[in-house]
Amino acid sequence: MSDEVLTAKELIAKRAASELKENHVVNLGIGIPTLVAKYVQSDSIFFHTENGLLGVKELSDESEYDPFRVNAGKLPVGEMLGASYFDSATSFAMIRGSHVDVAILGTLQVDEEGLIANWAVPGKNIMGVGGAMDLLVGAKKIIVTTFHTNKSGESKLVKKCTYPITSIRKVDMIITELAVFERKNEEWHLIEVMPNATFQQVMDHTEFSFKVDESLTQFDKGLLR
Amino acid sequence: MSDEVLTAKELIAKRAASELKENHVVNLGIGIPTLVAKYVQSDSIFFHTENGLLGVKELSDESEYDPFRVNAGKLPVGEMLGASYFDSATSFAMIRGSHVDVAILGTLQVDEEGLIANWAVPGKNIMGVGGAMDLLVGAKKIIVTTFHTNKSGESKLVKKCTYPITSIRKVDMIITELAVFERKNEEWHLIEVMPNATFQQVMDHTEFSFKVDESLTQFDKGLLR
Amino acid sequence: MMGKILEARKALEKIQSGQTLMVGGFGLVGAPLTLIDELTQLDVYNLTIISNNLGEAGKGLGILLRQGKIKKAIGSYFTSNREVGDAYNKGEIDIQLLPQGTFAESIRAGGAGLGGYYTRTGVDTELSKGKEIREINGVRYLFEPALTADVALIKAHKADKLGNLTYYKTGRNFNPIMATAAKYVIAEVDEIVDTGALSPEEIVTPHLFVNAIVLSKKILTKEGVVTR
Amino acid sequence: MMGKILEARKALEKIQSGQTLMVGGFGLVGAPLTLIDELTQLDVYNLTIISNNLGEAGKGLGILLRQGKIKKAIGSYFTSNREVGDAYNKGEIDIQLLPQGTFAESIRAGGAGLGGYYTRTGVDTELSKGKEIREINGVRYLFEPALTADVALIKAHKADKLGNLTYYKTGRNFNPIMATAAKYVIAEVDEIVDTGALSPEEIVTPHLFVNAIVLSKKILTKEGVVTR
Repeated sequence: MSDEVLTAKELIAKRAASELKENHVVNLGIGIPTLVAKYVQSDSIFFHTENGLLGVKELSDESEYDPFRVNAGKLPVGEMLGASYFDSATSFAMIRGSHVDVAILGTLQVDEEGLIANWAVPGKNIMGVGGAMDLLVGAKKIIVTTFHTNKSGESKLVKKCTYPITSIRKVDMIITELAVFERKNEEWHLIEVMPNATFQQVMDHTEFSFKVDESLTQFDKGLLR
Repeated sequence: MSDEVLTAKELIAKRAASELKENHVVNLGIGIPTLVAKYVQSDSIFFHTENGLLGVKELSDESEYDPFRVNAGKLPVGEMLGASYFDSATSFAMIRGSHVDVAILGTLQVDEEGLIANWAVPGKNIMGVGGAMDLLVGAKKIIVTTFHTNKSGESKLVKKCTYPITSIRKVDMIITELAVFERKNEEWHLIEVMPNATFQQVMDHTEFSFKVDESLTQFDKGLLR
Repeated sequence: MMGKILEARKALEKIQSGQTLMVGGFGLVGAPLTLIDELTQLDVYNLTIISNNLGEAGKGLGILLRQGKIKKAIGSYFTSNREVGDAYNKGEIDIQLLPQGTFAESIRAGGAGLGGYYTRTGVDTELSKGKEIREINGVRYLFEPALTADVALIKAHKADKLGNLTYYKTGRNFNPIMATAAKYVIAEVDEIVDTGALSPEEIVTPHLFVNAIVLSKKILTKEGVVTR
Repeated sequence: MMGKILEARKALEKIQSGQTLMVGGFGLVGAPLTLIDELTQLDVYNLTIISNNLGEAGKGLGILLRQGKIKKAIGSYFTSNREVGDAYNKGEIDIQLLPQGTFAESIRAGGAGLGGYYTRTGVDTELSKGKEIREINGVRYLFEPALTADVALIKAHKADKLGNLTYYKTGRNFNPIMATAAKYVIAEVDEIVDTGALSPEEIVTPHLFVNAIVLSKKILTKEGVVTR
């Protein structure tokens, strides 16, 4: 890593990356989740993209670029040793059949019950859903990575989703630029305050109720770089 | 072909082979149907076996034998140029999805309505069904090849199946050592008397009612060799 | 056996107004660009298009949309072409939006001769409205019917002369399943090889699914889409 | 990453009495002979076996039947072992007979996270008794639930060290679908190659489906089954 200070997005992605374990098969959503791959060093964490590739890696240089090798966000990617290609039905069979360990997704809202809304905005035409609903029902663990608030400064961690929910399946973890929440016994637990954030900021910008974990830690400032 | 006179089984198989057209994909059942391949010269008729091979051919010699290449009857087979292998779900997707043009099947009974019973005998345990039911619903055309009578001399071409039927789908053609019947307008039509058989024999050994086709022909004796 | 190798225009002659077409591709990747280009030049209307997306504004299938040839679109991500929403608002086209996994699975089901299936995806969301929900072993599932088409336009990498196909990288996507689910399947390919040149184990789409083979003229390269 | 390569006995430690096992193979072809052999030596009972057939009398899974370890068998062709019928008549085992296409499709559905599906196969036959029939677009279909298992024993040709698999000729059969439908999947293989030795396009079963790799000791050859 360079000496440059991470942006908020990068910080979130880096924290999410630290959740991944050896042999995990991981699907990354569009946006902040896509950045997670950058912070994974292990060659035994395997990235799956629903358009039909297991073993996605970051492009190491321009020469590796192949227009026929993209991720779900249609961005060019590389392939690691041991990668494989398959059709979309097989790819979603992997997802729905619970063969993907972790999905890291962005969201518009996440609520007290653990539901997320990340595919549609009320009042607008619903013109796209992509793989979000399938990932929600199928992945063993769902980590939501998002800014804590939207562009208007409103909390995205709401009492109850006002946007259409993506699934009735509850998510397991939320990572924002301010905090990390984990879902335990049907409740949100604040387990970490992110570096450069304060507990007060988390309180001020979180709409849903949560418990504060006994082991609450301020994340190591080293994460910033 | 040799100068040897064909057995009844071979005669039936040879007549069935003459129904196959260029580019047909054909699935052969166990027993007499398996012999059909022997009488097909074209390299653009493609044999499908439900255990996962398109492009079955007769073994040309012992050196071609591979214990990992068998047909649905578990007999060793060869593969033609352009053959492909696939799993059982894909293979039956081909069958149910109507991608197989012709299935040639043996039977215990075939009745006036066009239904066949070829998988179970009443009073005995039903312990096997294999792919018969799938072929019946899926193949575009079903040709039944069978002896006209069973070992007790009873007609297998019955008024109504007394054995459990294989499917509610009606078959299209029956080829026996005595005759060829074609199904038209929901009725059986006798279209050919086989060489060395007589019309009277067909009448005597057929239990179901049938029409006699105006163009009824005695098949060329040349077929016998 | 050269019978399946055709010019694009000839292969597309099968297509008639009112038909349902499947078109492969995830964005430009794995899309049959030559066939789509030719399709926009045909006088056919009232088409139902089954495709993950409808190109971009005025590009690919987006041209067909502008031409008013599309009656209905079934897919999972039309957001890539803002004109789809506009056409929908004007009542010009009907839209059926499916989760991408459901979209893929329904096509596979159609090709496999199934009537429909039960998936957990979408249960109790906006996309399950009006659909049957059934509990199986204590879990709620949504009924989804199979999808089939009259014609499929797909993109493969290599074809042999019989029509056996292989694919290249993420260009595979919806193409192999669409190849199974239409009455007439036209495969656009980068290269046509002799029968026997593809190993029997590497063939992804066996030839019984393929009716016509067309050599690609418009191809996706590092420099974008080029005509060769 | 040598973690998945295990001795047969070690890999089979996961299996417990009362579990449901899938076992690949069409007769001897594509059957995991080494794993089956080892399975007959385990002290596990009340197993439900999902396999196209139950070997032959006193051979393969037929040994397990004689040992009284099988509570229930789900498959399509038990006729190859006459002792299956005998055991059923004595009330020793329960049998669920499915058309072979339904058997395969139910396993695929299980692996794909579906609850069940509708097929035309078997409608209004002895095998549809007690099953739901539903009309979809004027055609009668039978509901069939998905099948899943605790452990799958499969046979592949080559595995790389991550567990990516390829198959050999008609030895493929039920193996790739069973690999998707069990919580723990043990693949017996002829050869283990370095990761990267299999092309990304030729891999049939991606490694995420495979938990353990075992090198074959009992193999099917021209001379029959031999121990190497």
